[in-house]
Amino acid sequence: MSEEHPEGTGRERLENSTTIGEVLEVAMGFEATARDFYASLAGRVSKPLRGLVQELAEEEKRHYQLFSDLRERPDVQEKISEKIERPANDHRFSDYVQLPELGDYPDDQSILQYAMGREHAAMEQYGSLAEQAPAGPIQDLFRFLAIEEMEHKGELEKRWYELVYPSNV
Amino acid sequence: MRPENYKPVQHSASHEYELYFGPNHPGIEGNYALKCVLSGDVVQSLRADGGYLHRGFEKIMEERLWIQNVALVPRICVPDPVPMEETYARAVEMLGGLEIPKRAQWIRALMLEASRVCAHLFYFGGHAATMGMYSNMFWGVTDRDLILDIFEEITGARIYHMYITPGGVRRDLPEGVLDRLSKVLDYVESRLPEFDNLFFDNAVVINRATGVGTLTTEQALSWGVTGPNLRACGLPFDVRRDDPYLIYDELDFDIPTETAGDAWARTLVRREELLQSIRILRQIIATLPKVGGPIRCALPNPLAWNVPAGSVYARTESSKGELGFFVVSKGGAKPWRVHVRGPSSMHAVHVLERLGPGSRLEDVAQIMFSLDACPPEVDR
Amino acid sequence: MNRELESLDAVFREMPDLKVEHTGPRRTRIQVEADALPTLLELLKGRAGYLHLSAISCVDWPDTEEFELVYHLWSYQVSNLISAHTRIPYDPGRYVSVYDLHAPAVYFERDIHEMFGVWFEGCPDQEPFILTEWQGPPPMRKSFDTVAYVNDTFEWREYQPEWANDPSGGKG
Amino acid sequence: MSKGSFLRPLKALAYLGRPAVTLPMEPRPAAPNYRGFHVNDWEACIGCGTCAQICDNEAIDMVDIPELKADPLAGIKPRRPAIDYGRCCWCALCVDICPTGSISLSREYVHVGPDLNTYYILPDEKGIHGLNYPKGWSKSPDADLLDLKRQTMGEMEPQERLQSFAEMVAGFTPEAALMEASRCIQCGMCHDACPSHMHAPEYIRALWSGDAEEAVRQIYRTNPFSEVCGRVCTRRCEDACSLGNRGEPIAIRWLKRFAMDSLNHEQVRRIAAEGRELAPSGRKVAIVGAGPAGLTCAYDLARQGHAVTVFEALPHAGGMMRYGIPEYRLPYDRLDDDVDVIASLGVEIRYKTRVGHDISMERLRDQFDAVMIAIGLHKGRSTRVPGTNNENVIAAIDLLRDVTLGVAVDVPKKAVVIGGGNVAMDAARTLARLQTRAYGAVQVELVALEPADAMLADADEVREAKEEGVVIVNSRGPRCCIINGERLTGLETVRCLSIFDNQGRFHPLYDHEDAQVHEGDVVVEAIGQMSDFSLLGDKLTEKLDWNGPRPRIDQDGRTSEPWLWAAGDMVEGPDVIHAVAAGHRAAASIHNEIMVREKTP
Repeated sequence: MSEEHPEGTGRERLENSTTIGEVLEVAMGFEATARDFYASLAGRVSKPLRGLVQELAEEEKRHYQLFSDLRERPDVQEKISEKIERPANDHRFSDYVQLPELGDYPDDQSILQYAMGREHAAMEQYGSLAEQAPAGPIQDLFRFLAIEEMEHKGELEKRWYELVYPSNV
Repeated sequence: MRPENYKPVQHSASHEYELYFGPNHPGIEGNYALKCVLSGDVVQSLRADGGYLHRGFEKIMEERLWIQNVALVPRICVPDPVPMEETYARAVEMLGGLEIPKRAQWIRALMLEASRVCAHLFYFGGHAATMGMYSNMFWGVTDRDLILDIFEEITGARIYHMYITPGGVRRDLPEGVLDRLSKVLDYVESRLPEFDNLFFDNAVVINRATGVGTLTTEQALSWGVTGPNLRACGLPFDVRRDDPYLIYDELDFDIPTETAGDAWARTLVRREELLQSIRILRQIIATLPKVGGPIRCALPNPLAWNVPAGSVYARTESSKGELGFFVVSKGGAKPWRVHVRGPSSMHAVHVLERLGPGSRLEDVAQIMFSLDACPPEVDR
Repeated sequence: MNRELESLDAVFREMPDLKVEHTGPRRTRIQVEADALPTLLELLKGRAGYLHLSAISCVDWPDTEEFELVYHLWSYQVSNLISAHTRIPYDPGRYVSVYDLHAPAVYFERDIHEMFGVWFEGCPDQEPFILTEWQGPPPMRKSFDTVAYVNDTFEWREYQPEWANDPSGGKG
Repeated sequence: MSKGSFLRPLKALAYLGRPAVTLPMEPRPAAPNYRGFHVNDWEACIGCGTCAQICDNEAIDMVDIPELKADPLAGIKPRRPAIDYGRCCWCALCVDICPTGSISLSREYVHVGPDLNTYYILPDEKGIHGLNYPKGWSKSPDADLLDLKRQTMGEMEPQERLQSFAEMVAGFTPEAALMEASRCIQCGMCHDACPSHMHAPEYIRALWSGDAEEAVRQIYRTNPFSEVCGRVCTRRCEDACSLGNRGEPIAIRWLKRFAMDSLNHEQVRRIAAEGRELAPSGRKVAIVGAGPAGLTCAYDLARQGHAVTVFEALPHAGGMMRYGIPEYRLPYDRLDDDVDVIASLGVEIRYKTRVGHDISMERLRDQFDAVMIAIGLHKGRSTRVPGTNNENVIAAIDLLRDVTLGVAVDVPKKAVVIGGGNVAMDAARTLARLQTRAYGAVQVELVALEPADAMLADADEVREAKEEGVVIVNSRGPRCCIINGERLTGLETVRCLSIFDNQGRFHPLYDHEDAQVHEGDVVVEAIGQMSDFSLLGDKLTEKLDWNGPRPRIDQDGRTSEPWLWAAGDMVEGPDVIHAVAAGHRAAASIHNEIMVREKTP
């Protein structure tokens, strides 16, 4: 699984990044990779699943856009501290869901699980980078990114539940 | 009949003339009239003319759910509405085999006797008024109001209580109401000497009422007279004693009688009955706190209440005589037939038409009133 | 008391076709053929002390096109109420008056004549009492539809209350 | 007798010296129980109109309030009572019968004015003049006019239930049914809440008047699965029932069952055929799936004279009603009766015919005027926590289907069920019966994410499961299956602290420190189900518009393909009565469509 994760290979680059701009750029790279991955997956899955995959690609695209916007903005530091002052809770509901092998014919549940796994891994990675980084803007940024990914994961969990449990009568 | 529709009979010249007496005569509480044929001031013949207050109760009751008629029945008789509620409820209970809880029976008896006190106070006042003596009427009506206050506390309404329902009553007694009723009874009792001064021991009144509208015992029996009017002829018949209902057989009371059978005797019987009712109420006040339990038995949903098929005749001793409800059910959600045998309709029409001839015009109102005719109930 | 009850039994023995049922405390229901009812009333009055005619009730039974007449008689001596039920057909809708036996009958018969249209032979007074200006059919008959009459005869009041413009009263 | 005195009356002259009676100008305070003008708490009022029904004088009108929201599922109508004081007699029956207790009479009793319009009021809690007078006559529990208690029904003792799959509830006795039916106030909330808008007030009233045949006739107006729905319906009607506001709702479902039980099968068949179109329309419709949606659609279309063929993959009809619902809740012969009524109208059901395998969708399209698919949700979802790929982790729906089909099931001595809904209860209670039969003892643990007071399953189901020895462990989320070598030995769960976020969306919070192991040879997952759309084939799948994992349909059940309709669980989620409703909608739409089209040769 880890080979597939673009974050794995980028860790070194992130560790060595010294400016907010650099970190954001690397993060944007991850999002772009994910976006492209979902885009190519969309072509392979059947039509009922395609919507889901396309939405995931859209979300990665939005994340990419968010980071890209942040990089351009002069008040970036403010935005970041705003976020980390009220960190969200990791509910960790999906932590026990296995990371599936996405074969040729993944089902909707697998795709979502895979996506949740990705977000989880990214969240963990940014979290541990924040631990390592000296206090300061870079550490704040890593925390910010970890929270962003955690929130995204939470969103996916809700979708997962709505997919898997709705018929629970 | 509407006055404008009244076509006087064209008489050949004679000593007789016809007088349309009422409906707005001050001596007549209500809306029916008497058509009197007079010779001089002596009544030759007399016809009761009803209809002003006809509201078609018996017909309407066939169109209403069993429970809805609870709201309708008290309106049949304005001055004494409680017996109407009681008798209708009891008829439905007899048809449906409903058990009235003990507490409800005592409360209903309390309501009935308090209503009798009200009605009799009203009666003294009204009887006096037919002689042009209004102080007594004001007193009677004022004192009656104190009991209406008690009714208001118990039932939320002063006149039409709509309180007795098949199976029991609609609300339990409010805290402390028995004490307040007790005080009102003390007061009413203390007022009786003043009524005596003005009315019962008044030589003018006695002279005026004695020998007026006299019924013999035989007439009373054969004309279907009931209630205090029958007891004023010396016959001690009372539905409460002879055909007892609720808890009347557990109560200690006398059945006052007079023998003269005239208007004065009828008033005296009622004075004594008022005291008997107060005596009954005191027993109820003493007993009710010891009678617990529900105030109504379980009823079916009133919107889907089929009363078993059958027919019953329920009777109550109202302040004016025997009240009967003949109720027929076809097993449906509404009564198939309700016949109200009103206590005063017999007196106000049948008896009065026979009693009136021979009396003087000035006594007509008094005779009518002394029979305690209740025009709304005559008209139904 | 016992003597009176025996005499009631004697009445029943004399009229074997009666259907007698004790329906409750002090209540007896008797089903009697229309032609036998006057005899029954006479025997009840003369032999068993049922002096008091409490009421005569009429019930309309359109299914069988009959009127049911119910005579409620009370005995002051034995404290019992007999309801004697009999039925007469709509057509001709006539019955005999029991006025000569029980004078109060005139009041009830007059009422039944007015409200149901039954004619009582021998009743001295069947003038209208309440419906002196009524042209319609006897209104207590089941075939007379009160609601339809009201709808045909009267206007319904239309209200234009202020709240009709804004029923929510700002609460919505 | 006293002759009286001429002088004593003069004593009354003393009154001249007494102070006159004076009364204040303002109204005297009314008694605490007074029956004055109405007040009505709009928050509590549900607009049921029972006050207007009981009103002696037709003094109460229900006025539509456009600003209020209708909530049929909660039993709330957007209307409130208006009182005509030209007619009101202050009997207060409206107060005593009000199902919610919202309406009362106040202690305010004076209203004077020349404008008659002011005598017609729409009362709120502030009263006729907005003066907030205290309440007078209001609801009193000892004189309620509504019977808030439901009739009881016989049911088997738990030990007896466990011995077999026999139906456990006895059904109402005629007396109990009559009493229960008599409780109904005919407000119609049930009708509005029912997905199929069953005429419950009408059939309840018919039962009350002793006319079971009329009741069945009313039932068949909207539901050909009344034997089924009389037993296992999710009964939105009872949730909406006005009597539920302060008491127990009418047992509408059991009354339906009573009506159906009262008639013999022939009578039901006759009633179902009443009013049917006898002349064939010449149109043919194919329906895929003999479940409630498909067969309801078939029923309606057959009644309209169309030739209907139903294709069913399994050996019997009923779909999830047969293969998902255990027989102790729904005896299959009753389901057979419902199916037989439908078949008796000329509906042909081809069993063991798997569309997509034995016959293609394209063939159906070409051979019929219209095609409707209602294939249900027959594949179980998995939590996919580690270990769920073990062969002893099974889906509840597979277990239930195997039991119905009579496939030999390896009965585990100890089982763990994941899920808190009715399917989980079905699985747990089925296992309990199998265990009783095989080992004489029940060892089933059921872990639910929800706390005990928020279980998804019916309270009755939960109670009955507990009575049968199922141990229900609430607020537990699965962490992993415990595999010892190859062997499954149990399930590990953690405490679930909360399930939903503050927007009401699913977002459970776990306490990882609070772990627990539930021993079991088998873990049954009963969380959710999905459809198997492989029957559509690649081309049709690609052609159809989709709404997430389900084919997109319009409000009548029509897909983006003009010849194809879809209905039932596969598009709406699992529920028999919703499926019935969807079947009706699809049938109406199909009928309208094919009648204007040329016949397919």
